Amino acid sequence: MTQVLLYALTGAVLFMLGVRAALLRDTVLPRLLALNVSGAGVFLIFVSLAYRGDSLPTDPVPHALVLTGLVVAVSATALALALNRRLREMDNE
Amino acid sequence: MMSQSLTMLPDLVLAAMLIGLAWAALSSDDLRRGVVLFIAFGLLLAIVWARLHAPDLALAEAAIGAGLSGALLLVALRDEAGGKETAGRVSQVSRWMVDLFALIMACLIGWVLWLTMYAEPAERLAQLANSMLEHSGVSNPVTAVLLNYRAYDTLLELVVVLTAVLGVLVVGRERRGYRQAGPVFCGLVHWLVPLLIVTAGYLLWVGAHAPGGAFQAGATLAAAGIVLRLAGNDAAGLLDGMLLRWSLVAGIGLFLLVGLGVTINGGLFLQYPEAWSGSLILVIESAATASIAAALVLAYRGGRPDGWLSVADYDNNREVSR
Amino acid sequence: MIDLLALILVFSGIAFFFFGAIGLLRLPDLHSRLHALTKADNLGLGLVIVGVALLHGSPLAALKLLLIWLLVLLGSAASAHLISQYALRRRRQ
Amino acid sequence: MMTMSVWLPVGILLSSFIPGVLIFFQPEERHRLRTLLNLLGALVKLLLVGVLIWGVFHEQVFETRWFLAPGLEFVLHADALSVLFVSLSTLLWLVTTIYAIGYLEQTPHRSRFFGFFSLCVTATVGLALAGNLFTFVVFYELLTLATYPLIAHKGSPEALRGARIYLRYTLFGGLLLMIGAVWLHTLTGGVEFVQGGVLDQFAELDRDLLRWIFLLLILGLGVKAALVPLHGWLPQAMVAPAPVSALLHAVAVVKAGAFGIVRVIYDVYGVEFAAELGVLSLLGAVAAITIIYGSVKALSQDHLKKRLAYSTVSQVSYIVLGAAILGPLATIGGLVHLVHQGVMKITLFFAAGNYAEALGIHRVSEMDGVGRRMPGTSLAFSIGALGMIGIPPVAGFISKWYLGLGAVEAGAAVWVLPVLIASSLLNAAYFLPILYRAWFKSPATPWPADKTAGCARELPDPLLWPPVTTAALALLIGLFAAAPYSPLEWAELIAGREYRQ
Amino acid sequence: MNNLLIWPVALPLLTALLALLWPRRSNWIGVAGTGLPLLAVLLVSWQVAASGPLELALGGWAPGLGIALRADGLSVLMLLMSALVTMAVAVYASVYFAHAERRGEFWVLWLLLITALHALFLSGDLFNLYVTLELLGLTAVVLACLGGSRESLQAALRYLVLGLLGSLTFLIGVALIYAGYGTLDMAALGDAIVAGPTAWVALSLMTGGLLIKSALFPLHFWLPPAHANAPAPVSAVLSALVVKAALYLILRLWLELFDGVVTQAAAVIVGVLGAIAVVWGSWAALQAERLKLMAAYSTVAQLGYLFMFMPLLAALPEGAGRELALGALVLLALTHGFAKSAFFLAAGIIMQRAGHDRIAELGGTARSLPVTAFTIALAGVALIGLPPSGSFLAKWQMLSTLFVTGQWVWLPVIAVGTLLAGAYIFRLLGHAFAPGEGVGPSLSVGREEIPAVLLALIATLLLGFWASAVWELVPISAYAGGGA
Repeated sequence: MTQVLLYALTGAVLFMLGVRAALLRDTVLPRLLALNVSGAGVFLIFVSLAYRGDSLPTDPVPHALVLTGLVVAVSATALALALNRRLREMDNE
Repeated sequence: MMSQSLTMLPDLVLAAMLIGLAWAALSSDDLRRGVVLFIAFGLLLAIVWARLHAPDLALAEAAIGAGLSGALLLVALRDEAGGKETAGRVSQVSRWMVDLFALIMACLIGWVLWLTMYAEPAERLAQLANSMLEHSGVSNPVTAVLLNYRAYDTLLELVVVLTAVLGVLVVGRERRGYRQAGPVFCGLVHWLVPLLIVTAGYLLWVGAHAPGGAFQAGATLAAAGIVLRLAGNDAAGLLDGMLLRWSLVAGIGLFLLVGLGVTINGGLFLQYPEAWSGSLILVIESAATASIAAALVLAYRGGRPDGWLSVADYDNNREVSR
Repeated sequence: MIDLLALILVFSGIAFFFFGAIGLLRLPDLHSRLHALTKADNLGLGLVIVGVALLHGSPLAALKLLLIWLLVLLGSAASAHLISQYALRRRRQ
Repeated sequence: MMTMSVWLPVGILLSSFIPGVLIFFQPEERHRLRTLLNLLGALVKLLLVGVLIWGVFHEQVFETRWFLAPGLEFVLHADALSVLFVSLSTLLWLVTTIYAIGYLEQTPHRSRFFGFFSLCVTATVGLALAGNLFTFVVFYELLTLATYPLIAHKGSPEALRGARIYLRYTLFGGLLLMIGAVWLHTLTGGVEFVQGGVLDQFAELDRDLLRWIFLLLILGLGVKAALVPLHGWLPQAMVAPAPVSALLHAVAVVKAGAFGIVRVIYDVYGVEFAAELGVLSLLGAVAAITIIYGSVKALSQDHLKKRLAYSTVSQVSYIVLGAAILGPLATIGGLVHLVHQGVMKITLFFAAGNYAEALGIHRVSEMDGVGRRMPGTSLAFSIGALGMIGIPPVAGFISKWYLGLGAVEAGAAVWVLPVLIASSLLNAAYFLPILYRAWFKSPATPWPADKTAGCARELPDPLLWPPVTTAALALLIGLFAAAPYSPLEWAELIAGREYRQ
Repeated sequence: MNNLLIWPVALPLLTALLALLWPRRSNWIGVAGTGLPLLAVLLVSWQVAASGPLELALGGWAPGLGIALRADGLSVLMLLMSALVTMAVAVYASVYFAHAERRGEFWVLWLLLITALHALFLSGDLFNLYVTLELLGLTAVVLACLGGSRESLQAALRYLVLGLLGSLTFLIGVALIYAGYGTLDMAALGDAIVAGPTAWVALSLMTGGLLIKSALFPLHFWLPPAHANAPAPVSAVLSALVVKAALYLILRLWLELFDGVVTQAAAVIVGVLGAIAVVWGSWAALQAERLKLMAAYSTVAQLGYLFMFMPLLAALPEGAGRELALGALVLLALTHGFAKSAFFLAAGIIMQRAGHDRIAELGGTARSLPVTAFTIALAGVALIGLPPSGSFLAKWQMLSTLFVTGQWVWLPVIAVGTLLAGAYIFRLLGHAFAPGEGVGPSLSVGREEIPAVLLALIATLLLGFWASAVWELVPISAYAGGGA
């Protein structure tokens, strides 16, 4: 199971890398990148939880959860980008 | 021992590349570079999903995570031009504090993961989910979870998508489109768009028993729309006016109506009759695909199209028509 | 025997990818980079796909793989075109 | 009968609450309907209180309970002490309403005023009928809320300032009271007001803790009772319109504080138990200091309402003093003063309001010869003032007499009698000069603002009769102190029940 | 047979879709779509009060594999608050937005917000909670930027980004829970979770995420600009309901799922932060120059009170004492919900009539808008915690619990907070009752004034006199470990 653990730990590292960057950057786009990386970290943890070796069938529940999470993340990113764009427009007006 | 570390090698490389790419994307001062690195990160992640036997996710990640997010971020770079960046300086002390905090949290999370995963593969819901598969109406376990066991999550997730798109519509007008593409590109598009639509249809249909499903199909369909917009079709293949509204509503509406409909003869909410579940799921997924695609394309267009009328517009139209 | 052929095909495909990547890194300007990348990758992917189709053996799978290749071909052609057009326009301005 | 015993306390509250709420929604110009509502409410309340008096005298139980939360009950309960306060406030509310209708004629925001006025009386009556400490705290805070808009009524910067100061003091006091009440509540599991007190049953409780809680409660109540040094708001609050001042000083706010102190000593701690704890002597000392301090301050005020305000500071502490001396006679003195002071002080404020209204007189120095110009008002003022000094046969004498007797009975004559005598002398020193000016000096200058020139009588009826009535009442309850149902009789009844004789 | 539980979620969702399809009818679709779930919620409450917790296994799958909706006392109380507040605000909004250009979108989002709130209060599955949290966050963000001003957009964007950080942090906690216990069903988790590293780390992550969303000091900074710059009906629900949703989840986690895992030290940390929030928020409210900003800071302070209950709750063993404190907490949260929404609606009326909400220039308001001034006064009474409001009872019980547990240290905070609240409310009332030009000619009672005053009356009278229902409902728990 060490591979799975490796990925799970990578997920934890990615999550905290993202959180760290989200806290340190103060412009919107880098923050969104950071949050997306964080999300990827969480998803990686979920997916490594699902993996049970090559012989056993995987656990489909975390996969579904990640799929849901992925779509939610894209939606939120799209909204944030739209807000950001409108603010930029106002800056330029 | 040797052999084990050999089989570990690709995983180690993948993990290291993931972290390296993430780090590079996040620490880059050049936004464009950061975004491109992030897309690469997403694609690498898709490989990791495949490696971890999650082909549905690999597809979704490539299409949605890296693909559409990437497209959204790239097109957002256009907006950044001309805007004033006010990058405040973070003091050294708080930088250290944040680093320390992140390190501690990462260690704690890692520790818990170590504790819970070092043992043999845990059962969790895997067995249960797979054993109920025959009652779910589909043979792809991920689709079974998404549209049957945890269909309610998916319903709400579609609502999340709708909300985000409404937000995009409310906030401002859409971006300027692109100039009409030249003959070469138009020729390519002529081939590419139908192919993408066919692919989306295939993904939707195949989702019942193999990797694929509404989200992957919707994203692929949205990709077709984006290609159209790049070629100069400002509407990106979307319908206008009322039909646009209907296409946004279709997925959730049908989902909800099916969910409520099955309660009429005594079932619980979303409890499909077993004989019907396969077809019901396909119907729901088809509608959802259309809605997801419409939503994603609208998000890419970045705002309210001119054809999206306000209540006042409708009232005025009525006056004009009289 | 077929397996061997398939393997050779796959590995030569990978080699194309490899050279494409080197080209991306080493060539001087955008257009030549694109040139190296698309040519090498499309051909590389084609070789890999033929190899995989041979390994798989069923005609249906081969058809599917062919379609994938077609899709990628079109996709990369479109994106390469867009990138070069963009670069061209930028240079003109 | 069962239902009546439940509904009577509620009815007494509603008889002013419902008119109050209705009045809020009346347009400004519908003064007839408003007057009708006001008077109807006051009369109904008077009627209901009459029934209550009769019932309580015959030892009937009037009680309403409403479960609010685990351990918290809203209890209205009529015992002899509540009846004393209820009847005082009901009677004086009627009189003050009539006075206020006359006083505020043609001024803006009357609907708002009378709305809050009615709520204020509702809160006061609620205080009187509160059957446990929790309910008492509820009405104590409600009283604050209802009186704030009355003090701020004029909306002038001074009025707002006075109201703000009032609020600062009372919110703080309310908070202390609440903390003390919750603490006691937590220790005992609920504090019902029971004649003779309840705390002596909790032998296991730490005595020091009970002393601290007593301090908290008295501090909280002392703010409204204007005990020195918590009296600062009272002179500031005199910016309110005269009927409000009358109500504040005679019935509502200061009385609520004094009544609360009486409740805490007699019906929560039990006067014997409180004496055992040793907290009464401290309270007595504070009361004595307040009595003297208020009188001394009153001496130096030229502003008539301020002089009356400091007089209130001093006089209300007689009640506290009575409660702080162990023994039935002192109790009777304190309790009866609750009524007597109210009747006399309301007379004085009515009169002061009349002086200001008719002639624009605000200061003592402007009062030369006013007696001949406004004989009715001045006569009433004089009776009130003489009563305050303690000259028989006006009611104030009775209170002081019983306080003195009580002090002798309790063996506290050494310090109480000098305080009483000194205070009476001081009272004389600040009231007699006013009477002298009013009756024996001739008006030297024209009045500051004569609004009654050309009228046949000194004032319109609604302004003239309230002070005359209350003055007569002060005289009557002094003269016929021994009659049945007189305040003195009633105070003796209470004292009898408190000391379980 | 318990399909009843889906209606509070399905009805607003269905009507949201209708409003999207028929924008010109959106005004009344919106009001009807708010009223229908209220009926459903009343039915659910009646059922729960009569026969205990309800459960709906969605899709007929056993909870664990499937998702269960559950209604117990706590969720019913929150549902009632959200259904009643949204009903009143919807009536108000139908006037407020009567001629707004984007009212079609407003009503859709409004109904989606109700969907999200109800889904959250009913959800019995941790991951589903994450989805509802995100949905709630996104609807709230979009509604908050309907004002369209630069400040409101900026505040909304900040709110969004922080909300995302919060929900991701929550989600990684959920991942650890799934790793450790192999299920997401909250009832099963209530039995399974035992003290240990997994539970501790997961709980702190989830709590951390929720604390961002519920704006506990020092994570509060996003709240005042976001709440103060949104349109009044939106501010009302943001302050009254949306922040409460995160608080509700914290209660669920701390008292039911992770009962026995929470250490006193952790509870004290949260309590201290709450105490700082009380003092700081009240002080900032006192300094605020604008009415809505004052209300927003007051929300920070009021949330602080709710968090100050945590150390009290943690110190009490399960049983009557803890239920007493929990009931007080819920009562305080409910009272604040009603009072603060009334307050924001009244502020909106003043702002529409006067064109500004600068406190110092409100003289004459009481004359020209008596009902609105009355609403503010009533709501103010509840915010200070004076009788006969529900918050008075709640504070009484809070003080009582303080004495029972011997945690004296919080006493000065409550005292200072109450006095400061009194100061900022009466400062406002002083200005409103002062003479001045007012906000124009004297106006008759507007249709938008009635819902505001009704909300204030619920906070001050209904919750004061019928508070015992709260203590009757709170012990009805659907989760092992909580309740009796």
